Amino acid sequence: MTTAATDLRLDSRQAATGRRQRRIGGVLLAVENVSLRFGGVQALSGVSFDVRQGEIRAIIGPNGAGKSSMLNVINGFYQPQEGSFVWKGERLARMRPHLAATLGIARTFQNIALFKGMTTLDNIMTGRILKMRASFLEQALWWGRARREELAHRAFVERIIDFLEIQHIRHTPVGKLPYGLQKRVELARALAMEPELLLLDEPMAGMNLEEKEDMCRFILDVNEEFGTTVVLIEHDMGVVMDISDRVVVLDYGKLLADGTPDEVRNDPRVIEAYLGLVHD
Amino acid sequence: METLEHILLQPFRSIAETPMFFLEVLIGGLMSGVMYALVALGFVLIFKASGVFNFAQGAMVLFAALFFVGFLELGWPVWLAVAGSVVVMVALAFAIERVVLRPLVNQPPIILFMATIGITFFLDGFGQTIWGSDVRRLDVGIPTTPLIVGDLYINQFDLFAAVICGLLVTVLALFFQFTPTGRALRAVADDHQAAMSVGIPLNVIWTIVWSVAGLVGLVAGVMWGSKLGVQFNLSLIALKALPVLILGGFTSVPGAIVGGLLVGAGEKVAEVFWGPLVGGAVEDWFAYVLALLFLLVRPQGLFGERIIERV
Amino acid sequence: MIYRETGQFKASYAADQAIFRLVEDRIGMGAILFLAFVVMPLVGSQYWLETIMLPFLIYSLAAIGLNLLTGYAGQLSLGTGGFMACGAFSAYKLATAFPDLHVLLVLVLAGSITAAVGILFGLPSLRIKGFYLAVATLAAQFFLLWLFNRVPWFTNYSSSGVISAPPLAIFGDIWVTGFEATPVAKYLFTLSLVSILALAAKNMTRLKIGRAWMAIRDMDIAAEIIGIRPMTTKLSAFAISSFYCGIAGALWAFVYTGAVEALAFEINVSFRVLFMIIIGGLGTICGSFMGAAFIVLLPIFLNNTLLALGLAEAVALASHLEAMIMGALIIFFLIVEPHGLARLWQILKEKLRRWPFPY
Amino acid sequence: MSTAVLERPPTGRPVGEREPLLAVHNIEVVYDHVVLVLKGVSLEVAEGSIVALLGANGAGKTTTLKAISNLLRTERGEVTRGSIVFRGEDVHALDPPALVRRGVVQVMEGRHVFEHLTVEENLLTGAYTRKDGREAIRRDLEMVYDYFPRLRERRRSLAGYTSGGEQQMCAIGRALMARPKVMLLDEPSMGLAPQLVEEIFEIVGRLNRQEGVTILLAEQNTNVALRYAHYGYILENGRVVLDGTAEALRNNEDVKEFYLGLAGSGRKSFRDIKSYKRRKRWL
Amino acid sequence: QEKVQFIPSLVYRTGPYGPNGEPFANGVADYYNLVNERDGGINGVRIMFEECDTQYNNDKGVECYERLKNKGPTGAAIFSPLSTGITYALIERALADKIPIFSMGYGRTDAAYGRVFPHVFTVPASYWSQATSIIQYIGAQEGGMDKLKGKKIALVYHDSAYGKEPITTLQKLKDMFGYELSLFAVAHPGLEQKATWLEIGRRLRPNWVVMWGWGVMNSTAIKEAAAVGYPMERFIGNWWSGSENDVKPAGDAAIGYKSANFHGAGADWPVHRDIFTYLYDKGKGAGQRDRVGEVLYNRGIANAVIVTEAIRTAQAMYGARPLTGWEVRDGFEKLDLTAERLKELGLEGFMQPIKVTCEDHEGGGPVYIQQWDGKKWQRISDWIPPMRDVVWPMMVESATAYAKEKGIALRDCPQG
Ligand SMILES: Nc1ncnc2c1ncn2[C@@H]1O[C@H](COP(=O)(O)OP(=O)(O)OP(=O)(O)O)[C@@H](O)[C@H]1O
Ligand SMILES: Nc1ncnc2c1ncn2[C@@H]1O[C@H](COP(=O)(O)OP(=O)(O)OP(=O)(O)O)[C@@H](O)[C@H]1O
Ligand SMILES: [Mg+2]
Ligand SMILES: [Mg+2]
Repeated sequence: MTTAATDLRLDSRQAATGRRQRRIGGVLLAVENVSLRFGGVQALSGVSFDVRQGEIRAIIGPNGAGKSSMLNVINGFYQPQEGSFVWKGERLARMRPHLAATLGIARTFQNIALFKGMTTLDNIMTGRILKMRASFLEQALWWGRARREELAHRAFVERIIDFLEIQHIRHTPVGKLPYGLQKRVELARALAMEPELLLLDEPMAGMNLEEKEDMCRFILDVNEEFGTTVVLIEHDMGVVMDISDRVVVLDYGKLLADGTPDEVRNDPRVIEAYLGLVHD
Repeated sequence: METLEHILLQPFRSIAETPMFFLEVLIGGLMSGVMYALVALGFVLIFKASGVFNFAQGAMVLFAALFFVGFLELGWPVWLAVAGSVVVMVALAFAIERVVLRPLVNQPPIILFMATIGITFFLDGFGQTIWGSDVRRLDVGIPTTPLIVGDLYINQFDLFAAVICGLLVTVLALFFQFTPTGRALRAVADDHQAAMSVGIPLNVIWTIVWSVAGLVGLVAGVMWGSKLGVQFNLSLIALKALPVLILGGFTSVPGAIVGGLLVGAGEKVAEVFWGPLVGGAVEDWFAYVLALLFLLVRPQGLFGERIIERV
Repeated sequence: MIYRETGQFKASYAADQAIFRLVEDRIGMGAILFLAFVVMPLVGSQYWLETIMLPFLIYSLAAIGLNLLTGYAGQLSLGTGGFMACGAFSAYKLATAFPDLHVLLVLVLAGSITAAVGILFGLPSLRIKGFYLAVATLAAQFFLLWLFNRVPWFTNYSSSGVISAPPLAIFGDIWVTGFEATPVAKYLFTLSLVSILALAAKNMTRLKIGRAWMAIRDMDIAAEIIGIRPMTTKLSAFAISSFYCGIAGALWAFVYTGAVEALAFEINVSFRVLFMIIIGGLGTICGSFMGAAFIVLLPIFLNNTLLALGLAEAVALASHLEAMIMGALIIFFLIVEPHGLARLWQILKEKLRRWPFPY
Repeated sequence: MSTAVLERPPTGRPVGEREPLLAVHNIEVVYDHVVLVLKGVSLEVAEGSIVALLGANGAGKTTTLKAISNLLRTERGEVTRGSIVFRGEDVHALDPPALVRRGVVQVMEGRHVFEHLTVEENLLTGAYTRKDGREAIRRDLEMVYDYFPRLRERRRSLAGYTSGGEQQMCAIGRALMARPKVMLLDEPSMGLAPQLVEEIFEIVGRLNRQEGVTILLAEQNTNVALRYAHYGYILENGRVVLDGTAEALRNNEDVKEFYLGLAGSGRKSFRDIKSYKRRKRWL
Repeated sequence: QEKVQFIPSLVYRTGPYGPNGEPFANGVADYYNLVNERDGGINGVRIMFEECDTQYNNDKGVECYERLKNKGPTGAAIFSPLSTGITYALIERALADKIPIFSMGYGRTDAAYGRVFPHVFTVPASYWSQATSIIQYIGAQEGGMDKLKGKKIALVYHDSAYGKEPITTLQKLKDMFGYELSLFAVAHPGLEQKATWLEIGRRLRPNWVVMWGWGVMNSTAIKEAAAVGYPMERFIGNWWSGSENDVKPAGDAAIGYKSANFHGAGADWPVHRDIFTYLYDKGKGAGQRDRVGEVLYNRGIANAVIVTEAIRTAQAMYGARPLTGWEVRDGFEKLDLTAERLKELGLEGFMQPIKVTCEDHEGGGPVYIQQWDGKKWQRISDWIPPMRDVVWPMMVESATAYAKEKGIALRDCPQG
């Protein structure tokens, strides 16, 4: 590495941080006092935190801590026994999946949840469904709005495909793709919804370093270029500490810590419960 | 308004007026239900143990019964005929495992379901090629005269069937819950590939289950055969077993029994007391609609395994 | 390298979105249509047109209907027969109550009525899934047949419960139902209708609604989370599928047999159509045709071969053998290619594309 | 197992004329009759060693492991060329359960627990092939619970309802219950908390040392993998592009750059990576 | 070149009703073969017949029809669809193809009206006629038709086109004689009738039960009736509910059960002797020797006899050569099967004489009642002619309505 390049990177880092601080806005979503039980299992107990517009928010915690459950609560798949949400200042008692989608909350899943029988392109196009208006008849006849819409959305989706560099698998059924690519297609599908809030559940699990680096780049680009707010669950501390603005730590359903990466990293309770001795 | 009252109140009034008769219908229904359960049991076994929805169970009932009567007609003594039929059913299980299931490992359930429909065709054709399509009388000495208790008519034959069915269910339920093989069977139903990866030999497991299902089929075949005569129609009783199956839950052995009782009693009472108001023959769909309503409350049937939905 | 896409560049998304993306495919399709619309009516005997092509086409239509529901939207249904009966009986009621109604209108209305019924019986699918749903759809099958059999109003109080199609003309005196209809007229009428509906189905499946169906099929939870409403999606699948099945049933009663009783649509019909889509290939429109061809033609072919082999004396044996062979073939095809004939065809094309290289 | 193995630091390569426990000779794998995935992969696993199989997504790690455990056939894949030899026996024709009985057990990628069985029942199915009696199985169950205390807590819940990490533990525990000679581990660290990753590798290492289990490991987490493995192969696009002792690989410049992120001036921040790096390197 | 007349034979030897189709098909086959073997055909024109298995299934029936209709030198002479459903599906087609249909004791009842259905024959009796005969028998048992007033009669019927046929007639008679009629539909195939019989046997307790059943439904009904203690002597099946297949599976429970029939049971007629000598002794029989003479077997013979005699009549008009379907139709319309002719055929007393006219394709033949004694069917009544004055106007009315619906002009028939 040349020094020039290093300098450049440093510069860009400063620039990025500067921009970042300017762009992080008010609270986009606040989760208040959420409790979730499954029979005897207390998955979440009284968790509150907020997500600000434009930030990258990480959720970490040991396995089974309730991280995925938290995301499921946020997009309305699980109904918590207690708790409420504030979305852009508006209080919502209940969240439903469809409501979440219309509000602009998109997500990826821990165990890839792609539509296995469909091609990559079709999978990503499903992300646009909420934005399509054509009626049955128009679709059956491939006529009018159906045709116009399809082509317009296709153009949009192609941009995402370009962005994530998955052109070559456009027409491949996703079931046959290797794991890493599937994750990327899932991200593409979420992006196709043009979300305001993007929930990512372990987007980098099962990737090697290089691929993680790429994924990080994608996430940062999405965040910086489109201003999308990101909530991210990840077990790779390197990634979490490097790219997130604030970190929530959950432990057995309870909020253990909440703060900047540095605060969290040095919190003894977090070290004990989660980080352990991190080899770097 | 009047028709509404007619449909809603009239039957109850008539039940109240003839309580003994109602009891008779109820008992008769429960007994029929047991007979359905006998067939449903075969389905449950295979579903529980391999996740295969075995449409061929009805055909297996017919097939087993055909061989059993066939052997009897050859002049074999009963024990030999039983032994012979058992051998045939086990051989059938082997063949099905080897020819159909093994090549279809890890395929989606609907494919396996289709394959069992293929088996149905094959068995129907094969059994009748060998034994012809005549109606055959089967008499294994179960009394058919009604048992008269006080003013109640109870069918002795049905009573007998109920006992047999109860025994089978108990044995099978214990087997599934408490033996390693039972556990392995359930594991296979969940995930073929993972089961293989821990060393559960799918072939053996499947041969076992299909043999057991074949034997349950034999029992059902003998019972139904003595009731209806052994003939092609035996394979159609499978359709009567399906609502029992969903009501009880695909995966529950006791569910088959409870489902059977509910369906049997429900449809008989409905047919007798409500049937005449709408023209009769409601039995045909009543069980299905009943099952459907139950499912709306419990989508996995009464005793079925919880459907796991997670992301 | 006979069949390949190299060198065929798509200059626009529209071209890339076309149904047949390769010139070879378009030529093939053209040839098939030419054969079907021009050659067949010219050379086909009455036996071919009436007893092979008509049921084949009508079954194809029903298969497309079921495929939309089961293959695309993932809702396994065994109620096809019931829905077909619904189409047949509503068409009958419409055609007899309004004798001046045009035959196309009769069919479309019958289809729409069936669609409404389909929605009703689709409601449980919101909660019930998989084989549970399949068995639950049998409720539709049995209940509908019972209804048409039991309520004399549906058969205009015919003493036997049999309905027979009034003569209807497509234009002028070109009859398509009734005994004055010629086989060619019936055939071409059915063929055109089926072609149009198949095209419409293909369009739907590759656009928004089709994607929504497939999303629900592949992973309903994820679909819900990206904003697809399970209710509208599933019910629309039931509605459109029933629409197709309804029209198929009406054609069956009106154009093919001319007179039916409710029992003509018994459970075996449902199974048959299910066979078709599975043998043909779940989730493909052309597979529906292939499957229908297979299931309609195979028994006839088998029967004729067995007879030709001198088994004519033993009709029963021939029938039993037919059942056995049929069963064996179903299993055989499933083993060779669980994804159906359509996939087999695709693999063949794939091989052709790479030919002469093995991979 | 013999302590001899313990004392001599094992390598993937056999020392001298010693037969490797498991050897894969130049296999080719085709999916669906048309998709060629492995294009001649060879590797050897010496008894008592931990061998890591590294490589990017889609390189063919999982396929290699499945070829060995013969689970390929259920996915319409087949080995069209080459051979797989375990203890001198060609195992190509054996079915997976036969392999398990010989001691080759796979932990599949993506966990694959039996959702409708409880955690404990899951573990017990692992002992299906064992004939050494209830007592021994009980003991091993306790051992697994000692390794993974979290499983003990959740022993009565349906495995389908446990969290990702718990399922991973369950899958590994289940494989352990079969008392394997060779364990094929497919991405054991995926989705696990860092502490747990360490723990699991610790356990893997311990199994290897104490119980003498030979381990073939497909892993993305190169860092950890190379710390615990004795030998490694790097797969790219269906071919082995590099192999060597863990030591050698750790010091290889390319590996450092692309897998360990240690190029030049030590580890750099994820935030600072400005260029996309995906490319084919050795091909 | 040999002269042959092609007669297709739609049979069902398989499927849910196969057990019943089998003996019938054997009777038909044996009789045609007998005519060929013994007489060298009909006036020297050999019969070529081909079976096609419909499995009692409408689509298969249509396919069989289309496959066979053009076979032989002159096409199919006549079709016996052997299923009410198939008959309905073929009526229009056969008219277009100019082939007659002979539905003996099944099919569309009002098709007996020759002015609307020139090509359909339903001799010797239809379901409607049969229903009136059965009611007359019941009346006689009760001691006169006037005693029917207030009596309870239950009809248990197969829930299909076939089973529903007698309902209108029975209702009409109910209005005339004042009995109470209860209807019990049994869904195809009829495996489960417990509820029906509990209601009948334990609550309603009707004086008589009439059954329009088919296949497994019959034996099940008999068993269930016995299980609720309903007396067999008061249980009467129609002619499709009175074969050996219906009573044998029920065992001793069936003793005393009655049914209607329009031809003899047993193998004691000369024609059976011929069948044994010319066919079974030479190993050419279609079925098993000991099943010759079963009710359904004999019905097959009756069917074949009427067809051959119709062809014979047609040959008298057009010459002894292979005839087209429409020529056979013309002959059928002139068919006069007298007692003497029956005797010549070796069937004296086997069935009653049959005479067809242009207008009347049914003839209103009588039926008798038979009873199962555990081994054989015993004839226990005289021939009971139907109430033509009731049935015929109903048929004419119904057929005319059909003609109107379809826009068919009524054909003229010479009076007298
Ligand atoms: N069932 C299948 N049918 C067709 N192709 C497949 C199938 N399974 C895998 N492949 C293909 O084989 C190649 C290798 O896949 P494999 O799963 O072995 O990779 P991997 O190294 O394990 O990757 P990862 O790190 O993502 O798990 C991939 O390109 C994949 O698309
Ligand atoms: N649908 C459910 N039914 C029952 N229990 C559940 C359900 N979903 C989650 N749980 C339980 O809730 C707890 C939290 O699970 P969750 O999946 O949120 O963990 P996680 O933090 O995402 O862990 P991991 O990092 O392993 O993915 C676990 O103990 C799990 O077993
Ligand atoms: Mg999680
Ligand atoms: Mg892998």
